[in-house]
Amino acid sequence: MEPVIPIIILALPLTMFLVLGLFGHKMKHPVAGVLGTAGMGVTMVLAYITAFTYFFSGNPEFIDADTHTRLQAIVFNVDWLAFTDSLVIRLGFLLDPISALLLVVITTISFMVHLYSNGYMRDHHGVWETGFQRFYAFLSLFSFSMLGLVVATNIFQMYIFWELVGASSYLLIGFYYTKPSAVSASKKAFIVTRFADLGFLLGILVLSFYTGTFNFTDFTSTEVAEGVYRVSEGTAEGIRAMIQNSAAPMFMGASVLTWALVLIFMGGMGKSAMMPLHIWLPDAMEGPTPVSALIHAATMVVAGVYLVARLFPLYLMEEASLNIIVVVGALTALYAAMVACTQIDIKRVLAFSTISQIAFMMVSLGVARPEFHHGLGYMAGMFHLFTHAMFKALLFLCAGALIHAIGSNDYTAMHGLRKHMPITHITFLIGCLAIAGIIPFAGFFSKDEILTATLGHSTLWYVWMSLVAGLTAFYMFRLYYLIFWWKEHKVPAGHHAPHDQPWTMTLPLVILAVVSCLAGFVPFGNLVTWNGEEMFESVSFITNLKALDWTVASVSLAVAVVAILLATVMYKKENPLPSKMKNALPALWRWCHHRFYWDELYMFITHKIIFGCISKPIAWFDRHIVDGTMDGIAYVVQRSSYAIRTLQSGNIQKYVWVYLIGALLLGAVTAVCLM
Amino acid sequence: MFSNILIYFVIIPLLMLAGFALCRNDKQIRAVAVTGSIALMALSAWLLVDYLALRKAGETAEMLYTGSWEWFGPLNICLAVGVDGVSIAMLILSSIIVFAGSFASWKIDNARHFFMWLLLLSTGVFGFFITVDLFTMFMFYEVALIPMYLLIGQWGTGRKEYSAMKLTLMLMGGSAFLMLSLIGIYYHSAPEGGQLTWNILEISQNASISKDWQYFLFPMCFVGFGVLGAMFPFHTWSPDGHACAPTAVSMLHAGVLMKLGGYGCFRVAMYLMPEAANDLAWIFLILTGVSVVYGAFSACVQTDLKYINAYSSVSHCGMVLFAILMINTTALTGAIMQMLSHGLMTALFFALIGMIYGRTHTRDIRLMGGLMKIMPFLGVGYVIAGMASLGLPGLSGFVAEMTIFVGSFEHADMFHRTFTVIACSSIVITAVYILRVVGKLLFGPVQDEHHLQLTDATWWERLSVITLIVSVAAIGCFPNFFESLIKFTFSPEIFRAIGL
Amino acid sequence: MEITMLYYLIPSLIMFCCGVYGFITRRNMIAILISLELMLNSVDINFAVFNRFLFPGELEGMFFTLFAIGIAAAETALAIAIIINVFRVSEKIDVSDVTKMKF
Amino acid sequence: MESVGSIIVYVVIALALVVCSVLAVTTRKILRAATYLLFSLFATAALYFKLDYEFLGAVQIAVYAGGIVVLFVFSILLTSHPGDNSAKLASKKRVYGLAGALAMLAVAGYSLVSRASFLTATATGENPVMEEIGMKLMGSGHGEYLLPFEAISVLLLACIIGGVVIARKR
Repeated sequence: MEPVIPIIILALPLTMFLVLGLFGHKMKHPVAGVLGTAGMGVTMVLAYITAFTYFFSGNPEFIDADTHTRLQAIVFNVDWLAFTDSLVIRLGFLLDPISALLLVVITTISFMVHLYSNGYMRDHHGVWETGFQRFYAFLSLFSFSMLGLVVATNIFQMYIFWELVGASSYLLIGFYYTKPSAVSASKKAFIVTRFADLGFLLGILVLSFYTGTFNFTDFTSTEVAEGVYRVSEGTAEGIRAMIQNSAAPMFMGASVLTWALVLIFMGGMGKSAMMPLHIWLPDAMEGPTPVSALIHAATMVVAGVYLVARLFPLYLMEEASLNIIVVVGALTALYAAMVACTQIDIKRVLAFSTISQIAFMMVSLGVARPEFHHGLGYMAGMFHLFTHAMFKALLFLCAGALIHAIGSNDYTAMHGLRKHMPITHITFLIGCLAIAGIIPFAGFFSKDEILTATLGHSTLWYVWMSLVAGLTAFYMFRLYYLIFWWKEHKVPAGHHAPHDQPWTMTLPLVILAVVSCLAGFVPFGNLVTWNGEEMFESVSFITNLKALDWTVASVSLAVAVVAILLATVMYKKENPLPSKMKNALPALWRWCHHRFYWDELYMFITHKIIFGCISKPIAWFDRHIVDGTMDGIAYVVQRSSYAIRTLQSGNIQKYVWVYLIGALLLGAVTAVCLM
Repeated sequence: MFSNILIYFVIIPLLMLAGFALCRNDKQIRAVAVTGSIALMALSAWLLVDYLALRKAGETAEMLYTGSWEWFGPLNICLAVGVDGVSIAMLILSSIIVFAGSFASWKIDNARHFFMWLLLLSTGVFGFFITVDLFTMFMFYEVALIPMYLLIGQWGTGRKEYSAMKLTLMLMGGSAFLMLSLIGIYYHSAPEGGQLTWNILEISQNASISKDWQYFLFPMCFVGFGVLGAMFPFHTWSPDGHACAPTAVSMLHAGVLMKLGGYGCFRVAMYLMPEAANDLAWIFLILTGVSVVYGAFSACVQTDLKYINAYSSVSHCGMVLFAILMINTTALTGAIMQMLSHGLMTALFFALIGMIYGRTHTRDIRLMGGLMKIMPFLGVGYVIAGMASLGLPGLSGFVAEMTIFVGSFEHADMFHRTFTVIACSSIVITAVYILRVVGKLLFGPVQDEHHLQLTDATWWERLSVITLIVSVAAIGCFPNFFESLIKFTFSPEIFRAIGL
Repeated sequence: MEITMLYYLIPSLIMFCCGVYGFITRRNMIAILISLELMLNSVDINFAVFNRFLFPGELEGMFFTLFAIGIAAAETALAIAIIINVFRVSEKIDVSDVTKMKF
Repeated sequence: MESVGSIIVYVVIALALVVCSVLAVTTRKILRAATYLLFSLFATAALYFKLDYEFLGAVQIAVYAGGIVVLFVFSILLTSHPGDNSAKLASKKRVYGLAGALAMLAVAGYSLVSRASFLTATATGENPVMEEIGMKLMGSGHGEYLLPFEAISVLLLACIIGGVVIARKR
């Protein structure tokens, strides 16, 4: 493939960032908005072209026609920084099923958000938000970084863009920088993910030290032609053997490869908000809602999943690391779902739902084994990533529309909006159905595949995850009813009745709703698998339906329907049931409502321990002990010179005395010696 | 003598000094300062181009543009010059910072004397980087140190006399150690009966310092330079000194002068006494490893902008020495990159702090807030400097730190690993204190209503800041160019003695 | 009896010791100066004596004495000027009182 | 063998020298101290004459006795009231001073006397001719003293100016 289009895909958002960042403040608001949106639109089209070429052109670069295996193609790869001859950071463009998939996801959502923001970032009177141009610049920066991340050809390139998405997320969360809560949220997000990145970095260092390379293709694939690679378990086994034959293959009872993989996964945990590094994501909702939709629901937060998927053949080599992923994912999924049931702020409900859904993907990757249906879990995880991106972005954008109309994040200020905002109502409902896993919406298929894969691995986790799926349906419909039903909407005196938003905001909702309805039918098994091999002989519109494991599907459908019914009973009309529930289980409710006190724990660790017990004492030590020693030396010198200077009294007669005595002694000594 | 391009790095500042003496008003002084610093920039740029061309043409000598002119025969002291990639990198850094510093002190009081001392300081700095004669090097080193006392004592703020005294005395204490070790090196510079020399290249060629003497001289030399490189526990001059120094002096001091320490550690201590360096590195690795984290933690709770930055310098300069002590090509390259990167970004920080302080008349972050709204240019500059400091890709800090980490990781034993991990963990702590100060200073609501009247940067301040930002970004975006410039220097000879 | 060198040197030595005694014990600055002159003078004698007895053909000792006398004159003049100045300021010429310029 | 006259002259001069010196530092009246100094300077001059250094003796009388002592007397008159006795010395201080001086006398005297045998040379040579002194003062060759001469003259000039500056009324 010619590298022109890929280069433009990366360069265009970067150019937009530079142009809007440097000259944006001189532009008129609509110009900046249109420019940013158009730039992203072009990028989206180019990304579609690239992805379609990859999946459907049948080009031998991209697919091995004989074995029906999709290949990895390095479109270009430029040396950026050479540490040693073999350890070289390159900036390149790796095209394979998952990167092509992510290209589509990112550009689509990003374009929707760009479009949507034209409406969102001004108030009801059409007055533009301050920093509107800056907002678009940051969005472009984020898009650039995220695209760079997914097409990375080596792990260090990924780390570079990993950091860049972190920074752009920081800038966007803190977009309303005069608001202290936004500032502290952005700070928290950056520092928590930074801490995770430390693990990622160490993982990279360990891995690269033992293998002498950063390239993904060297870890997981074999070269079949120049620049074209094929995923192979053999290469990963070679890596494992290389580490086992090295001087120190074990460290503290686990193999070095496990350490490296777990450390790298730690980076993923940070970005993907897995417990216990999840605390930044709910706070990140302080950012503008389109940002939450783009970064904190659809794209950046799945980077961790993407990272694990990217190194999946290596993870396969170490059972322990996959088990860790499953455990972390399953715990996080349940935790986040429970917390989501009790939140008041609608964005926070969605944030916890995001955490829970990403945990689904993690579990799915963790349970994937090549022996079971060609690594069904891997495919399911990626599938869920795709569908989730669509319906979660939809939900967030709906939430944005609601917040924009009401001016508050709390559902207590909403209630009964279904008549006032019909489009938002319908699209939100579609989103809820999709995430709850109701056939035929997108979430049903992907979640069902995940549950099938989990069942194939272990029954315990299957039951666990089904429970979480039920909870998901419950809290989503709780939210839905509390926003759109519960009781009649009361318009505060002096306010307009809330209404649907301008087309720039409703159009993305409709598009995403349509996609959420249809995305489930995409024959993913033929597009994205762990080793590129196609799952099905032939595909049609109902391939996914035919491939369903109907036992699992019917169970999960039943669970979802029961959960939705429960939510309907409890929340459709104003009734005392919810508060009764709350009073029946006060401790559970309190813990969930306070998110199991994780934030308090972190506050304690950072403020009391890091600041109070480390930084302050160190600063004191520095001022008083280290510097005190220096000042003390100076003081001693000064005091002793004061003491000595009395000898130099200026009294000439004393001097003569001393001189005389000296001379006499000298004379006496001479005399004695001569005698 | 005057046919050697390197000499002009000393001559131009001296000419500028003469020029200042002749100037009649501030306008002319600024004109001289700008002309001179542009000339220095042009010279270093030209040197870079020419150097690369020579290397491309197949020059393999360790140092290029060598020349030697004796000025004190009985002790064989020469003005010996010569540069390699490392020195050129340092020369470029110095000229950029002198340029930016001139603009940053556009409206200083008593400009004539200020600039004269500043340029005397720069003469010392440039002289230090071009010479390969230990004694001349030491002389230039002292020339660079002394003006600092007057510059801080005269144009400083706060407890300036105390700080100036402390800074000068501590650095002088360091140079006492240094002088001792340099003389020691001189008397072992040649095999029995040979002509003694101060010339670094000849000394390294002779390799005649016995191991016992190396054990004695290396720690002294390393500590001597380490004091200037803010090595724990000899760093306390840095917070006080920087806090009281005027803007351009802080820039030059943190940006360039502290690099003299790192450069000296590399060029003299490691280069001439590699065996001792290899054996004794662990002692200093502990100290520098500690200072990386220690400086970062200290910075977390400071409330004075300059103290924060000074402690961050302790952390970052600790990283330089830490990497030097790793003794392998990658880590050494990283060390030099870190010197470049830290020089530029800390100069940027100090420039911005000076500009903010010039407006708000306070450096206490508790008394400021929401400045981004009031002075967006300075705010954005500060954020960029902060991002460079915490190692955002695309800016210089990332490149340098990653090179250091990868290089340090090449040592597989437990000791090195432990300290590498400790050093790595500083990236988190750095993020903590940088974001803390950015959040308090620039974001949030405006703390003091008087600040609402303040203005954004003037054109000369903008120029100064933009120069530095562009340099930081250039290193961050095209690291391979700089790394290859530096890397060639670490020819196998350095590692010959220690069998690496 | 021969009058040898010793006979000249002994009185000169006594004179010198008187000077030392005076210098140490007196508190009046002028008295100290007088003691100083005594010491100087005794040294002058020694120069002349050594010249005459040991190197009769040369004139070095004599010239040294000559110049010493000149310098003594200069020194005295200056010292007295200072003493008078001190007196003007403090009305005293006691050495133990003049401590203002210490340190 | 010296003539008796010569011995008598010597004894007188030596006695005068010693006695006047002792008195100069022991008297409590400062003006008397100056007078005793004058006499001891005269005795010194006489010693120079005895050694056949006539020019030196003349200079001694003219500069020391004539110039310096007059300066002393002037300054004494300026700075003290007639009839003032200087305070009686603390006996401790006097004893210490005496001990020091005597110790010195003992050490130096012992070393002189114990080596008396080396110091047996007798006075020879002639009174230098005035012309020779003049030539030597003005010459610049070996054993000639133009440079010190000029230096002294500059020194004296500096002294004059210094004296004036220091003592002048403000």
